[in-house]
Amino acid sequence: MLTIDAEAYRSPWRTVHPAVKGVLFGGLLVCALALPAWPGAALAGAVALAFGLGPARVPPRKLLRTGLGPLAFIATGAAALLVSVGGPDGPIAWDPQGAARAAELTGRASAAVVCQLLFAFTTPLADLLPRLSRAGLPPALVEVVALIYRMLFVALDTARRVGAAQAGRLGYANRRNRVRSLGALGAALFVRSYDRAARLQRGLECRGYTGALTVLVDDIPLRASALAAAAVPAVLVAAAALTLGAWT
Amino acid sequence: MHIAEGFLPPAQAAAWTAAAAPFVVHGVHSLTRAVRADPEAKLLLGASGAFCFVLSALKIPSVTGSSSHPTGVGLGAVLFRPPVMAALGTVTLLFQALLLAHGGLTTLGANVFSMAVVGPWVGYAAYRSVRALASRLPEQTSLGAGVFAAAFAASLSTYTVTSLQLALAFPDAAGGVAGAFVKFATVFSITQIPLSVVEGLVTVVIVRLLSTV
Amino acid sequence: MTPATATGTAPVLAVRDLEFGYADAPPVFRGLELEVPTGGVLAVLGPNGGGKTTLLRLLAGSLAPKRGRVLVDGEPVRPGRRGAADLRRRVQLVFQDPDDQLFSASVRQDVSFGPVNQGLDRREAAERVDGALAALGLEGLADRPVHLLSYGQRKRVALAGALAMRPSVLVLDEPTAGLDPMGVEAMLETLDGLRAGGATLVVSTHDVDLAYRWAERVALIDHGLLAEGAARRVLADRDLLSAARLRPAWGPAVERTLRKAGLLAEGEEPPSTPEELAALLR
Amino acid sequence: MTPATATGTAPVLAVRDLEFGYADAPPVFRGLELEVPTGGVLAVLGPNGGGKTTLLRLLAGSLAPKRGRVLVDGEPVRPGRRGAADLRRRVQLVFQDPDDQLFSASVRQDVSFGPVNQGLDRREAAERVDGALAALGLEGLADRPVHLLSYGQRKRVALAGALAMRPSVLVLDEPTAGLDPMGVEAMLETLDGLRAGGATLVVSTHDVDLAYRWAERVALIDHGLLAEGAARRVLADRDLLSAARLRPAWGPAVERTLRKAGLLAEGEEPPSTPEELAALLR
Repeated sequence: MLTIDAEAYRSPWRTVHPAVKGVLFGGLLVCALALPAWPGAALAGAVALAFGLGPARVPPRKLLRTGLGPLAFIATGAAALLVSVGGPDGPIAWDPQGAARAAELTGRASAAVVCQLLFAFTTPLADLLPRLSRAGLPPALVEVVALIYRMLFVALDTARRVGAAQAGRLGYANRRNRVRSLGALGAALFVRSYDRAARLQRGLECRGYTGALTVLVDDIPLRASALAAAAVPAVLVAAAALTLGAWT
Repeated sequence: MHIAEGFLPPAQAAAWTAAAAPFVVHGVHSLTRAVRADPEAKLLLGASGAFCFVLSALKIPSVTGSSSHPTGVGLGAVLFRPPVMAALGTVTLLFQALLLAHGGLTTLGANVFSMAVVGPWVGYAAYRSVRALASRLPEQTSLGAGVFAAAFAASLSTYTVTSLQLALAFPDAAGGVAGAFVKFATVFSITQIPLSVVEGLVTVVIVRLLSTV
Repeated sequence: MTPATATGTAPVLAVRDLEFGYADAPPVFRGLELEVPTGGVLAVLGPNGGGKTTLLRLLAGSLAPKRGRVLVDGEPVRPGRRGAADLRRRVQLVFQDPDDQLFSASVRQDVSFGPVNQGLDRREAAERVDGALAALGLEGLADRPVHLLSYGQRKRVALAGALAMRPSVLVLDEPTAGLDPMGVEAMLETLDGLRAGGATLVVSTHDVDLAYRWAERVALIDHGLLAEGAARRVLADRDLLSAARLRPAWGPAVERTLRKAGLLAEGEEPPSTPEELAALLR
Repeated sequence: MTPATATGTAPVLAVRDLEFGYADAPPVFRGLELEVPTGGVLAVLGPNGGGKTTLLRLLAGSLAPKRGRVLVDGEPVRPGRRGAADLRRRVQLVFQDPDDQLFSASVRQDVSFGPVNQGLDRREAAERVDGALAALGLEGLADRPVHLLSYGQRKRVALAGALAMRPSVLVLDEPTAGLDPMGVEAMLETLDGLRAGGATLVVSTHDVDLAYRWAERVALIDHGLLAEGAARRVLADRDLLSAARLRPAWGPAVERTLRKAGLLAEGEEPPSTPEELAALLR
């Protein structure tokens, strides 16, 4: 199972309208990107974490584990700013401003990643996707996206089991075997995905499918006051960062 | 190689989104047209999208251990054609951002441009040209060469575009955009070039098996 | 077999002179005649590859016969798309693998597909969904994602989706396959609840013991109908079972043993499970 | 449980103080001790979700224990990749769904997957493949594409793929699930052939009747080991079965009936199938 997905369904904030969570974490994300990195991004990240680990009860270890991938990218990318190439000091030299730029970039991007992760950790896609058609996307596209979401778990399950069976017959024992096994896994997955589509077509026809996959989407009340309240943290962070910035 | 959330300045993130938009809109258009013509297409597209996502989540073995990698861009371009890949690739990248924290939402446009637009088109072009050049060779050899070229070129062009995107965002103090491009391309080449080769080989195995079924 | 017995009500579902075959293969059915009486359970038994699933799909309009007709409530289904759609609405087929029928990530949304697709308004559709979920004891799972459910739970959700269509007949392909003993019992209890509510169920299985103790009628299928009748009678006939490539059930042999040993009084019901046999001995 | 019984040979496979759990869930096993005696069939019974498949995967090196050890022929498996590869070579797991194991174009190619991965040369690999195909009566299907085979045939091919690895122990997850009665018999006959050849089989099932009549030993599993011992003894204990969320088998109840009625002579084997019961009555 996918950690973020499983946690999102368990989240105590699941019942909150996705738009409210979008405004809260999206607002803080904008703060992290648009305000001066210090103290703006730091404040935005800290406030997002306070909401995420506090009332939204996102498990900190899982948050950290899923954040490691993007953080590794950020670290590698920022490291490239430490040096300068082709300058007067030789082909590769320390960039005197590099450390400051790298630190700024790391802080900004890390805060942004935290905001994105917390939105994902509290918002199950099953609640989010059907609402996309109300946001103006073509219904056929929204239905395909929802189908992909459902079918990817079936396909992931297949991939895991086929992979385990291959490993049992030493399919991943060395690099040569691995290339062959991964290729066989990809091919099996493709064939099975198409078989899956044909079977689902047959199954849905029996349920009256003629082309549209319309379903009842539960109404989660969206109150303007809740939306406004969700914007408050971002506004406060912006105000605080700008005032602090003016003092220093 | 997914650009993480918040890594690009807002103006550049917006610019890349604008650059990717026409391709994605065109892809969505051809997708909705296909669905309208045939209700079965909806389920096939669902399965194809799921396949793309799972393929991209497979861990490709490499010298530096497993790494997140846009696996399947070239294969997808050959199997589904670039316009459809623009749409399916965008959905895949959205799910990767939300379900795996690979790539971000504000950087979605930039990642779509490299992995769902440039990668598929370059891969598809490589496939067509190699197939044309190798048309005299036996079918299996020509197919293998074409598919390897597609996967390798798609993977490599994706990585090149990403490095360029980063260079434009963070030009080098002395070397400018060109210098920064050299820096980023070097830093990520350690993982990306061997991965592209392995991905090419894996893709050849996949297509060989599929062509015998 | 007569078109409709003069004594009872018309069968809710019937096939007349049905022929069907897959491309490049000899016909699976030729001149098939079968009646599904209203109410109760008809178990369809036979070996794999003998045509059980094909028959179920023909009954539910998921395959079109090459010749012959399907009748619902005594009226023949019109040929063509309209007729097939009509048949599908009245006869709901639940596939063996729930992943063949579940397309939505949310349980409630998935179950709502049929009612919404039928054009019911929001309120009515929601009522149907709640009713189907309640009938299957799924209220607590309504907001769980389908991909985090167990196999048995997904089987129930697929059944709920069919039930929400309020069909005249529910056709279930191997509803107990892949379930563990407690899961089988729970599924049977659920289906018993539907039967008690007057539902007509057609169920395929190759578990002879299960059919013996649970179905009113059985049809033995192996490239055609070998026998049809009361479960207790047909399944006690070992020659018929062996013709259908099935193995005998415990039930009839145990009953004979008990009668021979004088352990079962005249007119007393024979035990149909090991538990009942143990209770009888106590 | 003693590490190795002084009287017999060392168990071919054993786990000691094993702990395992999936992420985000309480441990499935904690301090698990189990021995698989050399030769014969050990049936692993329990409800779905109780850990049967998990245990099988731990035994076959497909999952790594959090704590504790797996021993093959009395020697502990080294931790890490090398140890796991070693364990996999000696203990082969056959999955419930054959499609999880079959991914090549032809039967022969698929069965050769393991031997080729082991680095055997062409001739030796071909020998292994032919041997495995012959042992399962699949010679005639060697060049057929896998996806054109029936479910039962695919199950056999998956078994052949494991057999071609020449393991010390074959671990089979639900080898009879999804098969019809004749298919079950054919599979049991095949496995009996392997058993007669000295193979050690570990088989999961939730068919208590099957385990009662076919396995020498059983282990009842439900989030830990509930009982382990001779099949006839453990499966006659209805309290144990109910603790493992299983239902009683016909066998023991029938045996009691026969003894009570005096229809079974002292020392005579009780019938283990309905056919045997019917023959006894004649």
